[in-house]
Amino acid sequence: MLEALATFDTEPIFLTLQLASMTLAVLMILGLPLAWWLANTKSPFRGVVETLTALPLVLPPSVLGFYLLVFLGKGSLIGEAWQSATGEPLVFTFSGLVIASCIYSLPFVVQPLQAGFESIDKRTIEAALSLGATHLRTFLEVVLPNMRRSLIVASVLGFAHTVGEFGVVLMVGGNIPGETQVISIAIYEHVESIEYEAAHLLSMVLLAFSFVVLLIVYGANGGKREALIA
Amino acid sequence: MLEALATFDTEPIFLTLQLASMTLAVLMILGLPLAWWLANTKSPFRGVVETLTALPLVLPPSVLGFYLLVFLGKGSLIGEAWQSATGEPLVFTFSGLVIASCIYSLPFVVQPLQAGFESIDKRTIEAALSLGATHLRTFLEVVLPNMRRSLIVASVLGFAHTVGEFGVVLMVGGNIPGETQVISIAIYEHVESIEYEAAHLLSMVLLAFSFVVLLIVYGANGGKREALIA
Amino acid sequence: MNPLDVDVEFERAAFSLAVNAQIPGEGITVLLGPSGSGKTTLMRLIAGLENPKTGSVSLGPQTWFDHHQGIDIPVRKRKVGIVFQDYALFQNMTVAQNIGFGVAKSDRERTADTWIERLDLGGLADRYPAQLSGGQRQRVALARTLATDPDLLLLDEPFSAVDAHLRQNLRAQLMGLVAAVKKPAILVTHDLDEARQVGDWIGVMTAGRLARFGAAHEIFNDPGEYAAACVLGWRNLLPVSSWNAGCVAGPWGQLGLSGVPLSAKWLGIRAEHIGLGPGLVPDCALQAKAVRCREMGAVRELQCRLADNSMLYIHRPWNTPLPAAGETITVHLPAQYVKPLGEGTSLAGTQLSQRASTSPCPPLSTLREHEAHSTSVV
Amino acid sequence: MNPLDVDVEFERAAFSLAVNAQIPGEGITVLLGPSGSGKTTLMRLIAGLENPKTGSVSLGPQTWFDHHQGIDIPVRKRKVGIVFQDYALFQNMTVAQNIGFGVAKSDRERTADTWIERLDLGGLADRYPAQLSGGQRQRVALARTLATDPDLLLLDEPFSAVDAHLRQNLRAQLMGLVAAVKKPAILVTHDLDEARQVGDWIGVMTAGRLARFGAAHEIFNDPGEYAAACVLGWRNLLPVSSWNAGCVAGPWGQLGLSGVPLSAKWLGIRAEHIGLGPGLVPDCALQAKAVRCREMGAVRELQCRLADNSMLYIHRPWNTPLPAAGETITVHLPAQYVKPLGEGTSLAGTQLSQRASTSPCPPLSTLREHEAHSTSVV
Repeated sequence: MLEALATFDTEPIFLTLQLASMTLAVLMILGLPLAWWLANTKSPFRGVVETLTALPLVLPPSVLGFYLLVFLGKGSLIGEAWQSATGEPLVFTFSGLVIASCIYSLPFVVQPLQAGFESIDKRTIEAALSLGATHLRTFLEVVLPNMRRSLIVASVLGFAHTVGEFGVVLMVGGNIPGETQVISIAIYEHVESIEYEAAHLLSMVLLAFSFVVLLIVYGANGGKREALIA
Repeated sequence: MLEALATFDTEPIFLTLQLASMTLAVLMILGLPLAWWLANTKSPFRGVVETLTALPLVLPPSVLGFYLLVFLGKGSLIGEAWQSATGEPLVFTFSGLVIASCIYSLPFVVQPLQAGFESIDKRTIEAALSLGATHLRTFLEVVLPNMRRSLIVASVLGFAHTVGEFGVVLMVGGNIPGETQVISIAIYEHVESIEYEAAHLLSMVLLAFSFVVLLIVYGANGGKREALIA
Repeated sequence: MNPLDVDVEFERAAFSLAVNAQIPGEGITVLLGPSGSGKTTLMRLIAGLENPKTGSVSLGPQTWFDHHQGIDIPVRKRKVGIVFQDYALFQNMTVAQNIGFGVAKSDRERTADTWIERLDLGGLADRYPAQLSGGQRQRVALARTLATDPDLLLLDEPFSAVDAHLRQNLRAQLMGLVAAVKKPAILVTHDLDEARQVGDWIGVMTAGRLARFGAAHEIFNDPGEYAAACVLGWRNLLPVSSWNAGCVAGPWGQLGLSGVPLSAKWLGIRAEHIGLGPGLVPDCALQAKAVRCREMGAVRELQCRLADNSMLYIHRPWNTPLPAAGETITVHLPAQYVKPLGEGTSLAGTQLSQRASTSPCPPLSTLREHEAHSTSVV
Repeated sequence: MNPLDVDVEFERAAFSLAVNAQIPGEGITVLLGPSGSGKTTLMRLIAGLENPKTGSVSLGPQTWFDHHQGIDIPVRKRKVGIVFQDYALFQNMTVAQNIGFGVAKSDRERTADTWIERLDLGGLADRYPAQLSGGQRQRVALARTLATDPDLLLLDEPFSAVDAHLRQNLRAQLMGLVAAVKKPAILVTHDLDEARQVGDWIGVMTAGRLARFGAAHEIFNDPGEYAAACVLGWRNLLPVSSWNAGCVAGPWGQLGLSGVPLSAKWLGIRAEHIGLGPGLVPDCALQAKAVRCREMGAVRELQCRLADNSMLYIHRPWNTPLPAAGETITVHLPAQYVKPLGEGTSLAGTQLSQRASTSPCPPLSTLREHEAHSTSVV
């Protein structure tokens, strides 16, 4: 164990944190308006959009990974456009990982936010509007502060789910140290190479992290514990 | 594509369905009393048990897989006991896969059931008891029929999550055709071997399956769509 | 003092509403009706929280909604103040922040202070809604609304979440405030006592229709139609089946009344207006059998049965002796208190009088013959 | 006809309850009190849905709970019938299945049919609760409970979810049913009118305490203590600050009453018991100023101010002329209707009389001197 500690490679940890942070940032920017729309629309497309948003929840990572390879890989429209614009491909790169993670973790951010928006008493919004507030002010001062719990749950689950991601990363990102080798891949690599002590060390880090995540989520619930899945 | 269809190997599909069915059966037997206890207990251990139950939700599959290898593998207490009792090891076998799947999918069954139990109006239970019904009769005739939606969501998510499982299976089960090679592993194998058409075919099967799953879940919601998470 | 003109039609799922009324520009208008009658929907249509299918809403010279002209001012520009049934306070803000929410930033602190004082909320400025009692929340909701100086105040069952013995004081406070700000207020309730206590004007809603609207004393004394009478707590409602030459009859017997319109389907009389006497007056009296007596505080209720076994309720002051159960009594229904009631149409304003003829009413059998005739006339 | 003996203490979080009462074995006992006073908790303790900290509960010879003997019969063996506030119907069962749930399988169908008929639910047997109106649900809940033939009926605000104009009929139906099954019933409510209409016995709950218990007419005429008087709707409550030689005084003036106990903190009188007259009777009258008059249907309320600006409410029949606002009037408080009230202790049963002495009461200044003395005597 001590030996493993000496040669401990911190690169996968930093890479993972970087990936999870960027993914969460993108998902929050996309997720807030999407969740708001889902919570309030009466559009007939709502059902379809909701199903698409929930799809990564039940779709196996290898299927998702495969389709991402097909649609982002060499020869694909998006992949080629990206390569000619940036000079590097989308698959087996960090940028590709971010896109894959965003799709993979989408429901874990959008669904808590949607539940949060839906839990806001419509009358408080009506009250704010009737007191002359604009829609923006109502959103910022009345809606968001009253769904703090949902914001925390969405952030923590979105981040944690990206950190724990394995199948999609393995297929779309591969296992390139410093570029796409995140913690979960590193653990797999260590186990395959029978480097059990290094695997142990990294696993401990992730296990501790997962515990903290759950503590935060249940803490945000304010004593009133609720199921995360329903 | 047609070529792939001709050589299409249906074994992974049947193996997956077998695994998911067995896992769901085990999880329902364990999950119903556990969820009931979580929904009704005032025990101080409730928080700890709830956190442990939720852990697979945020724990990366590779960490889970690694610890399962450690605790079920050769040289471990459980692994050795199992081997001396049945004559075969727990890792890289179907039995090991079932245990791994049960742990991995636990929160997807327990949490909807717990939410279902918690949504039952306590007064209807009190009413049934005051009318002279036993606890068993109250549970069977009043509690279960009024949480049909939760039962459906728990079954469908538990089944689908096992079908989609990849990382844990790869680490604990390996890739043995007819024994541990489930669909998601087969897809990965096909992609790695650049057999894109076979991968495509299997992915289509799983994609269609996932769609149907979501339709059932949203259908069970009876028009009142709700987020699955949070 | 601008009156509110409302002329709206609204439909949703199995519910439809059509109301046309001019609500006076001063005093408290109470919308009274059973749950599901559309009171709250009408309030939301006025506020702009629901969209009418067609029609118009205007407060004096300001047009808020007009289907034909395509005008639809959003709620935040209508200058209506709404107090919701469950108050809808902002849980994340203190009492002072709630009250100041609708006020311009520069005035916020001063205005909040003023209203905190006016509604006896001193010392609670820094509390959060969750830390307040029901009555305090109610006052914060009222202060938050009044602080924006609205042109029209809408109150949706504002006292329903407050304990009964607190309501009296809160109602009196509300009346004082509305009188002080000199703006019209519409209050929605299903509580008859509340309507009686605070209403200057009463609108009776039934099944999406404004069955009756007018000054409070007028409405309480003359419901005009059957459904309104039920809502207004009239319990003595006698069905009319036939009439002739100043005599009205039903299964309960007959009364010598003239002036009953042909479209009258029921006769109503308030419990306190029925007289009790020993002798049988032939024209405006019925024979009944006393069943039981009930103490109701300031009044005492005598329940008796008419000829067709239907009940008649009579109220007398608490210290008046009443006949014993089983006794046969004569109940007098004075013509000026008997009100004809239509079904779906209001007969308000009809004055009945005791018929002039001194000959007794023809026997019921004779009346029945006329029934077909009078029905065909209708 | 077994009486229910309750002697329980209960604690949870910030709430504690201690009640000791014998509830008669026949008729309807109403538990009246504001929300949070412990009415529902007491009912749940009796049913066995909550566990008392200590004490005992027994119905006649059956002991349901006894802390010292370690007896705790579970709710399903207590033979209590509970009607919950929101009815708690089984949503997955039809009306007939709901009603038959508590009946032995062999009798189920027949019993359900009987109760469907008795509660006018004919034609609804195959409907689900979601397809019923509020009043129908209420009747199903009642039928489901009565079908098990309970020894004791517990009703938790059974009419609160029903429209006001339906309540009258449902209450009358309930009274008829309870009388027919000849079993005791306990009804929890915060509605004074309901207590008056259905209560044979009244228990007044305040802050976890049974402040007063007895026959309905007795309780309504003599609340005994201040908190109970508030719950019972007594609005004229005069604080007592000093007394001497048959004279009782407060900031509002003084009255010549003898028999006032030393522990009396308040004097109460019902609005309809106050007399109005022109001349000043020195001993049992006060001077007041008429403020406003309010129509309340069968009665008319005169609001007037006493010397200390506190309000006095007087009820008169609807057709009695009342003094105009601003007029100075004399209000008579007849000794037999003035009730001394304790604080935390009940003074029920005290009869006051007009003091015998013909000399007028001493001036207030003299009385004040005696205050210290009489307090020290207490």
